[in-house]
Amino acid sequence: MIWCGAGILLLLAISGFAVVRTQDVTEQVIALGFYGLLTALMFFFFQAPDVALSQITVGAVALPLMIMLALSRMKFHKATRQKEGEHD
Amino acid sequence: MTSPLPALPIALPLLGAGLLAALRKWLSRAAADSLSIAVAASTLISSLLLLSHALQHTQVYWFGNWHPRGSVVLGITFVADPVAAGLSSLAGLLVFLALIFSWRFVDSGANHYHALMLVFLAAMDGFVLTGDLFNMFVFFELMSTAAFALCGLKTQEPAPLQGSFNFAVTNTVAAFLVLTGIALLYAVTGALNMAQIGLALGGRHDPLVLFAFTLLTCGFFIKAAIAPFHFWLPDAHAVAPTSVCVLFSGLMVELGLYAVVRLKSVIFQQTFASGETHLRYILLAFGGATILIGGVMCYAEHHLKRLLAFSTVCHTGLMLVIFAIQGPLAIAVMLVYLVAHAFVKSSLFFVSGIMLHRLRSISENVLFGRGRPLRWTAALWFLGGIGLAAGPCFSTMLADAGMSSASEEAGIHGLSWGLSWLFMFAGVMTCAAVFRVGMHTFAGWGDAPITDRSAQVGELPETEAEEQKVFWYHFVPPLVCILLAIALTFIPGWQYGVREAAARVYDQPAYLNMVYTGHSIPLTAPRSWRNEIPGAAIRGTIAVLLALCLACTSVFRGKLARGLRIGAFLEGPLTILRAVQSGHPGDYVLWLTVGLAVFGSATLIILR
Amino acid sequence: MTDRLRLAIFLVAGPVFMGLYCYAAMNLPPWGQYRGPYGDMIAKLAVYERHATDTVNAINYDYRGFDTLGEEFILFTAVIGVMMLLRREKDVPTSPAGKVADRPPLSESVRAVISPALLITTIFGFYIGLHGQLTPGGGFQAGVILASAAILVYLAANTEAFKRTTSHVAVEVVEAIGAASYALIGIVPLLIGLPLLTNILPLGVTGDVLSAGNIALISACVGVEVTAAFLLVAYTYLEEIVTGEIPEE
Amino acid sequence: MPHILHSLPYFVAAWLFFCGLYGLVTSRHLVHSVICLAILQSSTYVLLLAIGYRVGGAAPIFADIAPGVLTVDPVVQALMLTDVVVEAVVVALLLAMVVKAYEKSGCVSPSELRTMRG
Repeated sequence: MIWCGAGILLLLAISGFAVVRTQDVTEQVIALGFYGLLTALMFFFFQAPDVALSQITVGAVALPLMIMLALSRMKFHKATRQKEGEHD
Repeated sequence: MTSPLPALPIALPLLGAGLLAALRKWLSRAAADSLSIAVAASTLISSLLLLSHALQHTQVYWFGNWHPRGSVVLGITFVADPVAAGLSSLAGLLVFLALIFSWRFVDSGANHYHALMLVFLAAMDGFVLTGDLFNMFVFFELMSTAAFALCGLKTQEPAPLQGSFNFAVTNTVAAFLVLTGIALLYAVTGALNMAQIGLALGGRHDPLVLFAFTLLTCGFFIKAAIAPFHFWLPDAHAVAPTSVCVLFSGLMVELGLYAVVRLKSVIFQQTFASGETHLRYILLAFGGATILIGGVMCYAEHHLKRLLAFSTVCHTGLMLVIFAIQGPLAIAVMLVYLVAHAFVKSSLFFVSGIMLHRLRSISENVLFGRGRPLRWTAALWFLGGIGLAAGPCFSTMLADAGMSSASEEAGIHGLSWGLSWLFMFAGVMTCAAVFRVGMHTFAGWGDAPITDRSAQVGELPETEAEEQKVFWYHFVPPLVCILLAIALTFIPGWQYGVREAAARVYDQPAYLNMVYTGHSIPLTAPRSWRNEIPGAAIRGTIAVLLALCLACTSVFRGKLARGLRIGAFLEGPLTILRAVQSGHPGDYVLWLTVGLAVFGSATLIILR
Repeated sequence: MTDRLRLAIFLVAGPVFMGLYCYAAMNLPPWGQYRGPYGDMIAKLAVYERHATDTVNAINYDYRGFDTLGEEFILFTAVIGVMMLLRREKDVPTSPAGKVADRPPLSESVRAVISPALLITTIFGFYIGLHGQLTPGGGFQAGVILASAAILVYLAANTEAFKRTTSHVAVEVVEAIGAASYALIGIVPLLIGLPLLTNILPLGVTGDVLSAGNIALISACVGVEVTAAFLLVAYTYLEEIVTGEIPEE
Repeated sequence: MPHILHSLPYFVAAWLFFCGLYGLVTSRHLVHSVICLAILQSSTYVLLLAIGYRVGGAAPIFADIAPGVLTVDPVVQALMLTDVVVEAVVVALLLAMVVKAYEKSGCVSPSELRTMRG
């Protein structure tokens, strides 16, 4: 049982590094979502259901979503600017 | 029946902030201004009432009525001793003055500004009053969040976003360092209340406790802008609106040091009982480096707010050096300096805000000779400069006097001279920079100012272009600050009161007793530094004169022989120091890591 | 500083810091041997004293409720900060950008799934919110879930509906009131001479939905605030895309 | 608990802290920096969770277990809940700064955004 927990921790350590090393931001957001889920799993496993629930909602859903929204706003801005440039 | 006073400095501004945010769309600018000023004023009054109670008897307040069971503390407590209540009053006063200054003046960011200022006030109050470590973290984070937002108020240009991004990244790392430190202490003591942690730790000084000390101290050093954690501060100050700069430099930065003082006294007092000398040298090294970097960079800057920001770096370094002496008297001296510096620096920032408003620029180069008609502004500016140099009559001078008494009391008389030199260096460099700007701007003397890259960041004026008038109430806040800085020297109760308050902070058993039983132990106030005051006044005068000379070697560099152009040389490229202040968040985090590694290894190796 | 130099210095200082961390951590009590006393004391007391079976929420909303008050205001402040940073500046005129990326392309089948998903999410959110004092959950989690429901609306490509739910000033007012009412609940006990945030409501029967005094009430305030806060953040980011207007250069 | 696992979660926490710092130092994209900060934050989750864990302890929710049963520490869980909120909040605020900076200057790289130096 405890080895299983240790496994989750090691997986977390590896995927944390992977998230940091990912250079492309869109890929990184997806990796972050996965990382958030893994953290939530760890919380469940170590008897912290309250935190797990908020981690699922925040870490795996709200946070990546927020970053996606920010990225899409930036993309939208760029696209519109380019379009305006073509008109002129 | 519990007196509600300790809760009010937090509850009132938070409620006010909620109200202001809810009514944002419907309130006119003037209404929002008046409402926020009213809330700040009532907060100030409740803080002052709390202070008057605390002077008699430290107020211990248990939220949710959860008193400790035996030695286990269940809830969160506020411990309003005179120092905490006094700092909360200072916060109230500065926010009140800043709001008066920004009356229909500074761009309010669609009326979001007022709610943020009130939250900032509540956070500072909570941070100083709390007796619970995790609660301190919560208020630290609340303070930071409000500060990040206030820093980015002027979104019209990219520079504010650079400044606030760097500020936010470094200070968020600071928050996590602090949280890690709290978690480590919780792991070994099973407590979050500072008194209980102090009790449980006893004299333990294994690597774990020392590392927790490193994390907490470095985390708060980041907020206090101690080198090499200081890089965010000039960037943040350069871009924040004037009234916000006042709060940053006047109090927020110093609260980082306050936290270190509090933690050292309550939690780690016994830990360092045997290693006090070693700790002293570590802190002196960091503080001394901060003074040198801050002082030199302050003189080398040509962007007014960055210049004042580096002077803040220099002076917080000085406060750390004073604290490093250790002992109740050193804490008293540090507090005297903290309060005096808060008033002097706030006044200078207010004046720079008036200059930005009237002259539409903040770069020394552009301002050259344009301030001739502004006589009142000039007078306040030069007075502020004298205050920085601890000139006679200013209460900064008292700290110089106290410092030699403190080092004598701590038994390090040999260091006393060195410390005096550091004090004078900090005063001369910052005062000279202020004088130089003053001579250039208000008198238009000498050659055109030298300039540098960051001074060319055209800070857009914070106010509407049409009305460049200033009203009398814009002069009230700087005038009040300068007058208070002078008046404190002559209020007889002030010096005694601070010494007694510092003794209460320093005495760990008395603090623990207070939290658990609510009874205070009578303490003897540390000895007076009255005999040292004449010497300090002389040194202050010399510092002001030296600063004047240094400023002149810059201003009149054309008329001087090459070898005498010291000021101009100091203003010059200074390639390495400027390259380090790169504006790159990665660099800042890098230096932060280096600082952590150095401080951590030094603490662990020397104190083991 | 070049990237390479920066990395080089970091690869010296960083491992030193990590080494210190690990060295210090070896002095911690071994993993899995929590020693108390704080947590054990509260685990023992919360059920009797507070009639709350979820001790985590008893700590969050009562024993250490003052922390949560600060936490709510952190959220409140950050939302103000986001709205302020991304506000439209007064004098800058906006131009309609046209239909650039107005609606994410979604197939009919996905849209068909989303309506029931929305219903389930909302019900789940309320359930989580109301049982905070008994089982895992509480206002915060509920708030995030309810706000995600609104994002689902956007995903269903119904931008008009999203605009109606979020752009309204009401959400902003509700958010501020949610935060302020937590402070107000805290202040009421002051009037009868008790400290801030003291529970003055009846505790009820342990295990009942309407038990545990003010925990449920505070949890509800938090829920309202969090829902509104996340909606505001989402809307602020989406404002340009939803309205299709961006400020001219 | 096997001996080699005694300090494992603490090492993982230290490693994640290091990873976060590493990411911040080497980052070439501001959004990337923000995500690294979130990783750095998660180090505190691991640490807090490990500190409050008790082998064989139940979750501290007495809805379905009898009072008096040995549980893991509820206090750290309450602290972590605060921590989660802080994380979300900081990310939201930092992202807003990044978005605004991009709209004003058109760049997302930390080395291009520098208008102030020296």
